[in-house]
Amino acid sequence: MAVNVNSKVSYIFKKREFGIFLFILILLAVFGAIEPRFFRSDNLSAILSSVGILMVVGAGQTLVIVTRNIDLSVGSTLGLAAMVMGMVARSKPDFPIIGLIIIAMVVGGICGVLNGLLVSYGKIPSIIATLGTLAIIRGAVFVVSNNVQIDPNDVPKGIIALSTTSPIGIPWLLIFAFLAIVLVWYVSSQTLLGKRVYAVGSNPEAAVSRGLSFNKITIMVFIFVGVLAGLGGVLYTARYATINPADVGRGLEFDVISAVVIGGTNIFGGSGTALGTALGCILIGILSNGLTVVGVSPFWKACATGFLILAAVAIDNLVRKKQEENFLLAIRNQRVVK
Amino acid sequence: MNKKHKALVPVLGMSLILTGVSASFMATSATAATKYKVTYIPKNLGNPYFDAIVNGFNKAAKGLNMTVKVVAPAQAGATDQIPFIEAAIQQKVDAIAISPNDANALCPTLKRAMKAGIVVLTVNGDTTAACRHASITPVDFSVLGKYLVDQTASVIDGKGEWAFLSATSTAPDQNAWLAGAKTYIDGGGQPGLKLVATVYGDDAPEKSATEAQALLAKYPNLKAINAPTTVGIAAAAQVLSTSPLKGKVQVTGLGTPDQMRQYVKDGTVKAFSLWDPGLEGEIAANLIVSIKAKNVKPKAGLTIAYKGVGPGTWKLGKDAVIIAGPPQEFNAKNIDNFHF
Amino acid sequence: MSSLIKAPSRFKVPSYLIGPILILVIAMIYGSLGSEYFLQPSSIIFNTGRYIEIGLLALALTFVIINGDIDLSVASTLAASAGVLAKMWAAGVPIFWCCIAAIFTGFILGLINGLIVIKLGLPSLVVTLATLALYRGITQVMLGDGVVANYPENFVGFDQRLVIGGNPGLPAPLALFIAASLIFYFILHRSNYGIKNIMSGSNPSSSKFSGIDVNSVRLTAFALSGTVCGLCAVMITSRLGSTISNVGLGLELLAITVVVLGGTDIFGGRGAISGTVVSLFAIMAVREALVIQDINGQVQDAVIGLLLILTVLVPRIRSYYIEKRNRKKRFNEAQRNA
Amino acid sequence: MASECEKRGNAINVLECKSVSKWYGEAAVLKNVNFDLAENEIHAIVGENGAGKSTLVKIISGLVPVDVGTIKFEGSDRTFAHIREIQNSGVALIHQEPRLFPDLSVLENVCVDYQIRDGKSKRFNWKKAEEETKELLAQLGCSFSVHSPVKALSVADQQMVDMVSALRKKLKLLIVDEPTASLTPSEVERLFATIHKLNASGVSIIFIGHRLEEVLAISNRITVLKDGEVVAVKKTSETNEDELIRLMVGRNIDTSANNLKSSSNQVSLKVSNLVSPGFVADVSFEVKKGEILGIGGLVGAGRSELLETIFGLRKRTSGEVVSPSHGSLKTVKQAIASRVALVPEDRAHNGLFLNRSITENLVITNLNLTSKGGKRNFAREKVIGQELIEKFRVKLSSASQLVRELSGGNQQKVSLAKWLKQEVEILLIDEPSRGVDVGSKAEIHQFLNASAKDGMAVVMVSSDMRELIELSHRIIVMRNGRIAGELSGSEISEEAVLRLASGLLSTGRGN
Repeated sequence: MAVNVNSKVSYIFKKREFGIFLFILILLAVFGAIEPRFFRSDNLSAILSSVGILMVVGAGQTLVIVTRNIDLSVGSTLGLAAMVMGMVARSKPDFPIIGLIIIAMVVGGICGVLNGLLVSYGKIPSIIATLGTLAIIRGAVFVVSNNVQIDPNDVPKGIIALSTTSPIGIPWLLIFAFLAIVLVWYVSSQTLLGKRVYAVGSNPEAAVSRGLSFNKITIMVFIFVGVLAGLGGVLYTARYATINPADVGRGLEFDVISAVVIGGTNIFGGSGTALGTALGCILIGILSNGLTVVGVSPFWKACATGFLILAAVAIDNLVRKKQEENFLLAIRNQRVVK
Repeated sequence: MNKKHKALVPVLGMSLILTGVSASFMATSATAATKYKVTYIPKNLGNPYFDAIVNGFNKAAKGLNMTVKVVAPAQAGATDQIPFIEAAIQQKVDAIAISPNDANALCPTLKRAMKAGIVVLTVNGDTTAACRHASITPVDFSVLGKYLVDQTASVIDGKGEWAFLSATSTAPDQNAWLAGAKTYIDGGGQPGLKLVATVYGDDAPEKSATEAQALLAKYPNLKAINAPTTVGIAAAAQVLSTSPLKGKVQVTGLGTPDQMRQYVKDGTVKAFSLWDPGLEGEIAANLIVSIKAKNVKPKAGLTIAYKGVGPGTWKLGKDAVIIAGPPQEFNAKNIDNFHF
Repeated sequence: MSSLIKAPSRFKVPSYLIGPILILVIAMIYGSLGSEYFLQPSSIIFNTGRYIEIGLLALALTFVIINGDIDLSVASTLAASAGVLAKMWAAGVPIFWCCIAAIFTGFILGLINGLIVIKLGLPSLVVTLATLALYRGITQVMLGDGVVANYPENFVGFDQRLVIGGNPGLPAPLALFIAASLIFYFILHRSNYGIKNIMSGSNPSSSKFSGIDVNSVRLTAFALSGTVCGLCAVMITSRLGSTISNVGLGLELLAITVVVLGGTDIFGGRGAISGTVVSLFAIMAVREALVIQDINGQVQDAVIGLLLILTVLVPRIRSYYIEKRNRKKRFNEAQRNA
Repeated sequence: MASECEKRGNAINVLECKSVSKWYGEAAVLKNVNFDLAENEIHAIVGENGAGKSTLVKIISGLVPVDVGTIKFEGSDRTFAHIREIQNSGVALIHQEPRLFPDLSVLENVCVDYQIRDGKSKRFNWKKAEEETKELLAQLGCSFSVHSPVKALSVADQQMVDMVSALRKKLKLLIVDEPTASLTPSEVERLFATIHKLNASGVSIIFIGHRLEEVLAISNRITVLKDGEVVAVKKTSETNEDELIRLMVGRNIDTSANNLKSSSNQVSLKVSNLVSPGFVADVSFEVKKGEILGIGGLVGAGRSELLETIFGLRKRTSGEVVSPSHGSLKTVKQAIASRVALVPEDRAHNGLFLNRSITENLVITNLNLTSKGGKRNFAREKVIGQELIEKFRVKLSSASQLVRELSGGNQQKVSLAKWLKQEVEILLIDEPSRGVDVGSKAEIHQFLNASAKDGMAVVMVSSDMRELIELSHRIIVMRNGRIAGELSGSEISEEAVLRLASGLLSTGRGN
């Protein structure tokens, strides 16, 4: 019996991301069939680079959502980090690239600390706290920048190069995205710390009574997503070169949360994987590029995107529910019908 | 005593924050010394293009005994400017200058402003003629469509496929230009060009870049992308500057020199255009004084003259529209002469 | 201490109203410092129209949120309803029937939200995040880059009409809002549906065990929310005299802010119409005061965000210190006795 | 440290609590409590709901901070120590609701709070942990996989996981808070065996329980709490059940059920061939007017699910539930209209609205009486609420108090009372006295008896063997979703029920 159940468990976990993966394959097939040039290498690499920023932030957001929280302020945080970094680069053109990256990540981390403190010690539901900081941090972008945007010639070449080159051929942007996903995968599946993050989301009361430092873990995941949003700010600058106080990172939270949710993370916490989020990001990237490539009218695009996201979530949910139901039923039936 | 007063601490803190915020972000407010109080409402803040218009306003205001206040919403939504118009009405300013985000939605509010004796000018974008006294457009909107087509033709030698990368599908100026371009093409203008698509980047760099990239993938013979929006042109140029198609596909359109300098120098962009947005501000400031002090009634056919401002004289067109000046093309040769 | 808690007052202000009322008062003072016209009846009248739409959305959202769900798609539902109105008007249908159709569209779209949430068992946050994009997309498909204007004179300018003439008069939107608040108050606090709504938000499982048809209560809340969106579409069209596809963009976050600031528990089960109403006027006063003081949009947003956090945080901090002081007092007492 | 302990010898106390007081808001839950625990002792704490038992052990285990007083563990002051510090010094608390993480696997649940000591490798050795966990599970006689997600386990198995989590650390003091409430007799036996084994290996134990026979069976010493105060500390050998009850309640109460065991022949409810996939398999029975039908069986046998299926809450694939006077009932709405009521086992999740007032909780099922045309009438709600409160003697400070603030017994009364304005003809009640103190329990029993006498048909699921046997006119025993057998009259005995429940037909106890 034990062996039987065991294999069923791994079956479920293996299949967890299967639904969304299948959906991506179908989309690729459809887009490719309509417009073979969709598969051109520069198009695919462009999809990946646009998805890279999403993945970096999404990796962090996954852990936040796993702990039953949500961070709506990631777009503003990304904006503030990019803006501060851009201003440093503008005033000191010789500032080392690595220093700029660290500055952006520190700024992001500070925003994360703020969110984390409000949610943990302040006991404010994260959706409210980060709805507030979404606006506050955006206000901060305006204040620090004095409403002046960073132009492409203010951005160091070294930063731009992050989106195009690296020692191993793949752009740094993608390497960062890959590392972020792998880091979250490693932490969540291999380390005790990761298990604690999931435990806090799975049953907060039990976590407290088992002596897990609830507040510390909450603050930690918010700092983590903040730092990654800061890194996202660097990548944003690398990719788009212009940092406009009003535009930078605006609305990113919707895309990130969509990606995480499409990737199968339970919005009520406790479960979710980095791989799922990565697939969710890729799905969003493919949709926004592919729909234009296959010639869907710009007016139909938003409609199609909304519908396909809904479809992806619904199908994934149905498949997963069925699997879980069957699994639980199998376990019960082992007892009931003997 | 302290029990009851402790509850007041947060209140006090809140009001302190409020006043602190207001103290540090209040725009230059009217003082008793000036004669004319003007509120200028750009589309939104942080846009270098509108900063240039503000600069023009301030430049002219110095000699006109005028204070110009600049306030704007966070986003360029259709109705987001309304509260600021209302506030200006309440403050009983002498004039409102506005770069409208919507051709119709602001009309009722602007009409009320006119009723209250406030001079209403639209700058860089227009509403229905009945809702303002006069409109100052940077260039002749009716010919800008043609201009954009011709500009595209000039960077790709008059032949090949091209696409528009517009801002939002609801922006009135963009739609006017697009319509003008279509009329020109339908009328046989630039027969060597083929407009294959019009896409919208929603004035967001991410979306604009994604759309630009998708155009490159879909149209292998694409020769040019024309983005008549500062956000769009920069995003498209950035995509191409890091793409193998750099130099093979041209980016042109409307952008500020500061933003585009990089791409002109690295060869991504041959040429693009804009005008002097500051001129619009200067004309607007002068016109307000004319209307207020000299009781000038703006109408078609009227000629106005301001010394030291751009070309110096303007003739008002249909619906009291003033066209500030011709577009200016920027290219590798002249770009370093411009800084805005 | 106890005298502070058990104040012998006949009329006690509910705790959730204290924050919004304080904000309202401070904003009034602050605004009137900025302009002598701020508190003039005429300026109040002209300003209410814009906020009433947010207020109505917030009232409907109060139902959905108390019920334990959320509807992020309200602004998009509004847009799609306005789109239907515009399209029918452009096709020559009499304006009255256009309005009816718009309200009906809202009802249907709300119903669709509810049905997806209930039938597929997906979290409402996820579903309405998708329909947020979907409904906006439908609007874009309907309206494209076009504008529908030229509505009849007697339809346009509803917000400027007075129900009771004179100075100060009662502007039509305000009258409508007062009527709507009373109706919503009655439904939520005085009707069987209202208590079922609150209870199923408080504990859906217990509600099922108590014979409440939780799903139909939820469905009703969504449909109600949609219907109100349709009504708001009519109002906004009348106020602006034109329709484009981005109408009402971003209103959902404002409406949610109003609801949360009014003390409604974001997780459901607690909340009051009075809170939403006072909070609407508080936010209106803050916005207007900031505008009259010439403060720009981003900073306005940041101030609202800050107030949102403070309204939740300050009572928490206060009760923490009261608790701490009590503990100290008891400890001292015990020491003395020992 | 160790030598110091040895010096003091056996007489020293592992744990000493001195004049511990605790307030929740304005209410004092513990007043000047002194409590000590000798080395290697099994010390039981008993008391009514709300007497402060759980609060006391929460303070000892560091879950809630103490307001006044000192706590010493192994001679060192732990009064304000952090929960982790206390747990690391070898204290573990096991609740009646297993404190587990449903999304994580058994292994992850066991290891999640494991501390990696400084100086050693930072990497957690999952292989080793798996071996250890498997071994501990085997010792407790558990057969499930360590990789199975906890949400797939039964309550009893989950409790074992909770136990293993505690055992993985070096245990010195184990606190078990009402561990047997949701366990069946054989599972209780397994648990007690484990406790004895631990005790034998030198672990001191604090045991909280409502079932006094269990308390008397397992403990060395008993502390009785009443209204937050210690009223007595007794050696187990020198006391008995009656004395304990008197101490707990402060008065003599009659705990015998006084069952007249009379019922009419009129059928109130007929269940035939009911099937709910995975839970209930082909169940048929009848219950008569004025009859109390007990349903026995192990937890997980499908008893609660059977009640829920009858009430229309669960999907059924076949079968029928018929009330002769009201016809066939399929939905909850029909069930309520046919004067059926269900009082669920898990009142916090299924029975009550903890964050709403007592009146609202009582009124929600009686809207048909209080409102007119969908419009609520607050005056009538108040009257009906007050009536029910008085009828059940619910102890409260005000009817607008939140139900959350009531003790378990009073909560159960509210959960039951909310139905009784509906002229209930058929009462389905699931574990009527789970987590309920002796006083409230007796009141509930008296109510059930009186109602049956007045003609109500009662279907009662209970794991409390004494309650089941004393109250029921007839007992059906479920096993694996089916009816394993029916007992009535003189056939009813603890042994018979157990035999049917565990599937041992006639051979007596074995295994």
